[in-house]
Amino acid sequence: MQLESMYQEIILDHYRNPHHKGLREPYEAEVHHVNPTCGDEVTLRVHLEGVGDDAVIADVSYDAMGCSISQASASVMSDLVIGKSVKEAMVIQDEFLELMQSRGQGEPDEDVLEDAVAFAGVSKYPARVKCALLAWMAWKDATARALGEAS
Amino acid sequence: MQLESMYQEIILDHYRNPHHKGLREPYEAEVHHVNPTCGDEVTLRVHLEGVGDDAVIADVSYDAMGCSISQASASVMSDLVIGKSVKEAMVIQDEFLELMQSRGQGEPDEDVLEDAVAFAGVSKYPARVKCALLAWMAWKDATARALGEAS
Amino acid sequence: MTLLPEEIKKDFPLLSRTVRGGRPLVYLDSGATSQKPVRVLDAEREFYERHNAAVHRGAHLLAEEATDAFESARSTVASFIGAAPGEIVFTKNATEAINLVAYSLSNAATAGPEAERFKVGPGDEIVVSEMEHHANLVPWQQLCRRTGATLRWFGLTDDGRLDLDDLDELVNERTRLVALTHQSNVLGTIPPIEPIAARARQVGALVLLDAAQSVPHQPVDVTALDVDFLAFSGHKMLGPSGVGVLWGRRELLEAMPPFLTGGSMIEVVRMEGSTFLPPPQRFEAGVPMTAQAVGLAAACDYLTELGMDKVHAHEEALTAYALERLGDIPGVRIIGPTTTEARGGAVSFVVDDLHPHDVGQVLDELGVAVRVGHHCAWPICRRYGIPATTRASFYVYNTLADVDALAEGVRHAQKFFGTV
Amino acid sequence: MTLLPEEIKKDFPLLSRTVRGGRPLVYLDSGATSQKPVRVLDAEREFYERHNAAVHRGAHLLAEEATDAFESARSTVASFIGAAPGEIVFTKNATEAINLVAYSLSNAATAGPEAERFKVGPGDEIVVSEMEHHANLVPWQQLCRRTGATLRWFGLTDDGRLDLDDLDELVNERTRLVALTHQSNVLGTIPPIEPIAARARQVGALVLLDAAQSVPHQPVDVTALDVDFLAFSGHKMLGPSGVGVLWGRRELLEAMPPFLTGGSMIEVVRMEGSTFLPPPQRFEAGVPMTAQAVGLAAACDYLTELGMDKVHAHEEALTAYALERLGDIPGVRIIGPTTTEARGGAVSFVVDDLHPHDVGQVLDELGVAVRVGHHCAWPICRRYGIPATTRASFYVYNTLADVDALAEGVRHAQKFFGTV
Ligand SMILES: Cc1ncc(COP(=O)(O)O)c(C=O)c1O
Ligand SMILES: Cc1ncc(COP(=O)(O)O)c(C=O)c1O
Repeated sequence: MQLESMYQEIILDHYRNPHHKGLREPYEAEVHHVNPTCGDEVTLRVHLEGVGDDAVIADVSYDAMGCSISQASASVMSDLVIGKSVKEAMVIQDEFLELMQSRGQGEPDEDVLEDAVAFAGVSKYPARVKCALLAWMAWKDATARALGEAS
Repeated sequence: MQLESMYQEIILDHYRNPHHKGLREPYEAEVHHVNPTCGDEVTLRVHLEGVGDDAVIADVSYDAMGCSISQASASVMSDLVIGKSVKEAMVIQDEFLELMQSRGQGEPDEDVLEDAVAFAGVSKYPARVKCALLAWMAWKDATARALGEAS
Repeated sequence: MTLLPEEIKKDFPLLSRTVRGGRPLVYLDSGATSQKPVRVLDAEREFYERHNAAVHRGAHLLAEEATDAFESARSTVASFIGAAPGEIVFTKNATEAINLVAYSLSNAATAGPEAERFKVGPGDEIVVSEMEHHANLVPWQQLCRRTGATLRWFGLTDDGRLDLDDLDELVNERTRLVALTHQSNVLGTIPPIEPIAARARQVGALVLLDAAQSVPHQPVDVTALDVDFLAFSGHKMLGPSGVGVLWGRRELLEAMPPFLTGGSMIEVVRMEGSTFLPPPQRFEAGVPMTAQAVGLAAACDYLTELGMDKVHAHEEALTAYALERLGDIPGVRIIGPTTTEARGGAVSFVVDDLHPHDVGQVLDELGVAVRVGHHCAWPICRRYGIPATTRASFYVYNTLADVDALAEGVRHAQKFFGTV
Repeated sequence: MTLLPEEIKKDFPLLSRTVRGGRPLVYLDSGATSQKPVRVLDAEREFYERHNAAVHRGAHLLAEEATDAFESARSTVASFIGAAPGEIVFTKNATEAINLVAYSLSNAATAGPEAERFKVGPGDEIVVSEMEHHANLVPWQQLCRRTGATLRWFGLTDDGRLDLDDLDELVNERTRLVALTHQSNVLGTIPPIEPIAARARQVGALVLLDAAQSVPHQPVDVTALDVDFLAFSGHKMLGPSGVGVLWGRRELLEAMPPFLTGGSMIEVVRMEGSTFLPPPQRFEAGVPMTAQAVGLAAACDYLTELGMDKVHAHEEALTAYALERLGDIPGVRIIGPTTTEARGGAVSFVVDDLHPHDVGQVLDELGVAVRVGHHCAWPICRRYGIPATTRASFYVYNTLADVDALAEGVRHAQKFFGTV
C-alpha cells in the first residue's frame, strides 16, 4: 500500500493539530488563494519586521479549508518560515517547490526542509501537488506584497 | 468510363448552345441564386401570363455562370417549362428533383422530363446534383415571387 | 440487472486495465467522461483509413464519401433524440453549444432585423439555477455582462431539489431565456422541466436544457420536451472527445445570427460583407470534427441497441444500491436526493471529518476512480456549506460489485484516517 | 527528391485504396485536409484504450495520465513552432482560433480595465487582404459589425502577390490588428511578413497570421516571426480532425478576456460572478479534444522526424514540376505565382473554355482528387475575374508521378470536352 508513503505520520499529525492556524494582527499583507480544481481555499497573512530580503518573518497566520495535505502543508510551512529572514525562507520555498515537481524522484535536503521532507511522497501524485503548494504560494505572494508596500 | 453516362450528348449540346439564355423583358420576378460551394451563379427572370396555378409561363430568361451541368440544366429547364402552366411545370420540377435525389437509382419518365432524362447520370454524384438543380430552384423561387406579386 | 454489465465491459478495452500496482480498475467517473467501446474506436478509424476528406468542400469521390458519413452521423444523432437532422449542430462539446446560444443572443444586437427577437439588453433577465454546471452558468453571466441583462436563479431545497416556490416571480415578462440542467452532474437531480417550460412559454421566454448528463443516461425525445434548445457532449455518451451537439428548434436556428464564422457557413462572400447559409451549416464554421461525429453516431447506435430505457433502469438499480450501501456507513451523508425518484446516477457524498480529496486518494489507491472537488458546479457546494464532495457516477458497464468496492473503500478511508 | 514519398505513402492506409472502378487514388487535395499516418491513428487509439479520462478535473490515476498526455501534447506542439507550452491554446480548428481573437477584442468592451488595450470601436481599423481564406476574413467583418470598426484590405497584384504599395497608408495609427495569411491556400503565395509586421509594430497594431497552410508545409518558428498570434489546424498537418491551435504571445494572452466560458477555465465561481484562470486554460472551456491533441502531437513528431526543411523542399520540387507540366498545356493558365519563389504547394489554374467543375469531374473519374471552386477564398476569384479554379495541393506523400497524372488528366478533360 502506497498510502502510507503519501500520508506520513508527520503529515497526519500536522493535519490533526495545525500550528499557527488562525488569523492574527499585526500584518502587512493578506492574500486569498484557491485551488480551482477542488475548491480548497486559504487566507493568509504575513507580518514582517525590517525591510527587503533581510526582513524577518515575524508571523504567518492563516485560515484554511481543504484536504489533509493542504492543511498539513500550511502548518509545516509556517513552522519553517517564521523567524527566518525572507531570503532564507525563499531558499526553503525553492527547495520545496523543486521537491514537489520531482514526480517522486526528488532527494529532499532534510537540513533545509525539516518536517517538509514528509511531502516527498505527495510529489508522485500530480493532482495533489497543488494541494501541498497552496499555502506556500499564498505565503510567497503575501510576502512579495508586504515587501512591495514597505518599499 | 463513367464520364459518358454523366456528360451525355444532350447535355453537352445544351451546354454549347444554351436555349433561352440572356435576360429579357418583360418579367414579374427576378432572382439571383448561387451555389456556395463552387460559386456558380444564376440570375433568372420569369414572365407569367394569367394568375395562380393556371398562369402560363410566357418566358424564362437567365444569365448564368457555371459548369456544363448547371448551364445545360438551365437550358433544358427553360425549354421544358416555357409555354406550360405553372401547375404543369411544378409537376415536371418535382419529377426532376426526385430524379436528382435518386443517387443513380431513379427511373425517369421520359414523357414528363424529355431532354432532362439525360441528367439521370448526374444523380450518382452528390456534389454535382446542386449544379443540376441550381436553375430549377431559381425558377421555382422566381415563380413563387411572381405569383405572390400577382395575387 | 436489466443490462449485463459484465458482458458489456468486454466491449471497453480500457476497463480491463489495472491500476496502482495491479489492481483491477473500478471506473466510477463516467459523469466526467465515459469510456469508449471498440465499435466507436473502429468507426473512427475506418473513417480515417477509408473515407477521410474535407466535407462539404470537394467534388471528388472521397469528399462525397466523407460528406455522406458526416451527414449520416447527423441523422443518427438526430434520431437518437427524436429530432430532424437539420436541427442538429455539431460543436466541440456541450460547453461550446451553450456558448453558441449565448453569443447568438448578444450578436443579435448588430445582426439586422431578422435577429431582432433574440436581442437582449438592460431590463431583460436570464434565469438559471444554483445547481448548474459552470458550462451552463458562466456563459450566461458573461452574456449579462456583455448586454446589461440581469441574471437570476432558482435556489435549491435542502434535499437537493430545485426550489420552485418562486417560479412565477422568477420567470416573468422580463425573462428572455431559462437555462436549466436536465440532470444535475453533482446531485443527480432531474428537475421537473414541464412546469418551468410551461411558465416560460406563458411569458415568451426561450428554454435551453443542459442535457450533458441526461442524453447519455435517459431516453430523451425533443418532441416530448417542450423546450427550444438542448446541449450535450459526445464524450459522456461513449463517443469520442471533441464533439458535442446543439439541438435547436428549426425556426429559431433559421433566425439566429451566426456565432463562429469562416468557411462552409457562408452563402456569398465579398470583401465588403457576407451572407450566410441556413442552419445547421450556418453554425458549423471551418472543417468540422468529422471522424468524431462518425464515432458519436456509432455510440448512439450502441446505446440504441442496448435500449435507453434499459440503460436508465440499470443505472437506477446501481443508484439505489449505492444510496443504500453508502447510507449504511456511519458518518456518510448523501448530498442530493436519497431516493431514486427523479434522479440519475451521480451520487455525491461527504464523510465526517474527512476531506473528499483524502477519500478520493484512498479510493484511487484501491483502484476505484471517483471524482472529488466541486465538479464544475461550485455554487452547489456553497449552498450546502461544504468545501467539496466525493462523487461516484455510473454507466452501462458498472456492476453492483463496483458499488461494493466503493462502499468498502469509503470504510477503509475512515479507518485509515482514524475517524471511526 | 528530398523525401521518399513512395515509402511515406505506406504509412497512410487510405492512400492504398482505389476509387471509381479500381483506379489507384492520386490524392492532390491536402490543402483541404491531409491524410493520417498509422502512427497518429495508433496514438489516438492508445489514448482511448489506456488513458482516457477527463483532464484537469480528476485526482485518480487515469485522470493523471490523461492530463499528462494532454499537457505533453501541448509541449510537443509548442516545440514544433518554437513556442512555450503556456502559449498554446487548443481549439477545434484554425477557424475557432481566429474567432477566439476576434471575440476577445469585442469582449474587451465589457471586460474591465485589464482588457482595455484590446478594445476596438468606431474609428479603429482592422486590416486583412484580398487573398484571405473566409476563416480569416468573415470573423473580422463580423468584429467590425459588432464594434463599429472599419475593415480595410491589401489588394493583389496581377501575378498573385500582395500589393504592398499602400502599406504605410493601409496600416496606420488607426489600425488595431493586421490579420494575414501566412501562405495562401489558393495562390500558394507566401506574403512577406517582415515589412508588414514592422509597420504594424510602428503604429502599435497587433499581427495575427493565419498559418493553416504554413505550419503544415514549412518550418515555422514564432520567435523568428515578429507577430502576436498564429492560428492553425491539426487536420491539415497529418493530425486528427477536431483540433486546432492558437498561439499567442504570453503577455497578450494574459491580458485577454475569455471567449468560450464554462468548466476548467474558471478560478472562482459564484452565482454573482466568476474569475478566470491564466492562459492557456482560460481559453479552453469544457472537456477538451484530448485524444485529438495527443494525435496531433504524434503528427508533429512524424513531421519532425521527416524534417520540416525537407518537407518544404519536397513540396517545392513537386510545385516546380507541376508549374512546368501544367504550363506546357495550351489553354491552361496558372492563377498565382508561376515560379516557386516565396510560394507553397497549392497550384490553382483555369482551363480555357472548361469550367473547373468539369475538369475536376474528369480528374476524379481518373482517380485524381483535386478541389474545384472558390476554395473558401471567394474574393480571389472576383479579383481575377474567374468563376472558380481547379486546385492541386501537395504533401509529403505525393510523387512526381502524381503530378503527371494531374497533367494527363487535364489534357484528357480538354479532349473529352473537345476544347482542343
Ligand atoms: C489558409 C486557410 N486558413 C484557414 C483555414 C481554416 O481551417 P479550418 O477549416 O481547419 O478551421 C484553411 C483551411 O480550410 C485555410 O486553408
Ligand atoms: C451537467 C453538465 N453540463 C455541462 C457539462 C460540460 O460538458 P463539456 O465539458 O463536455 O462541454 C458537463 C460536463 O462536464 C456537465 O456534467
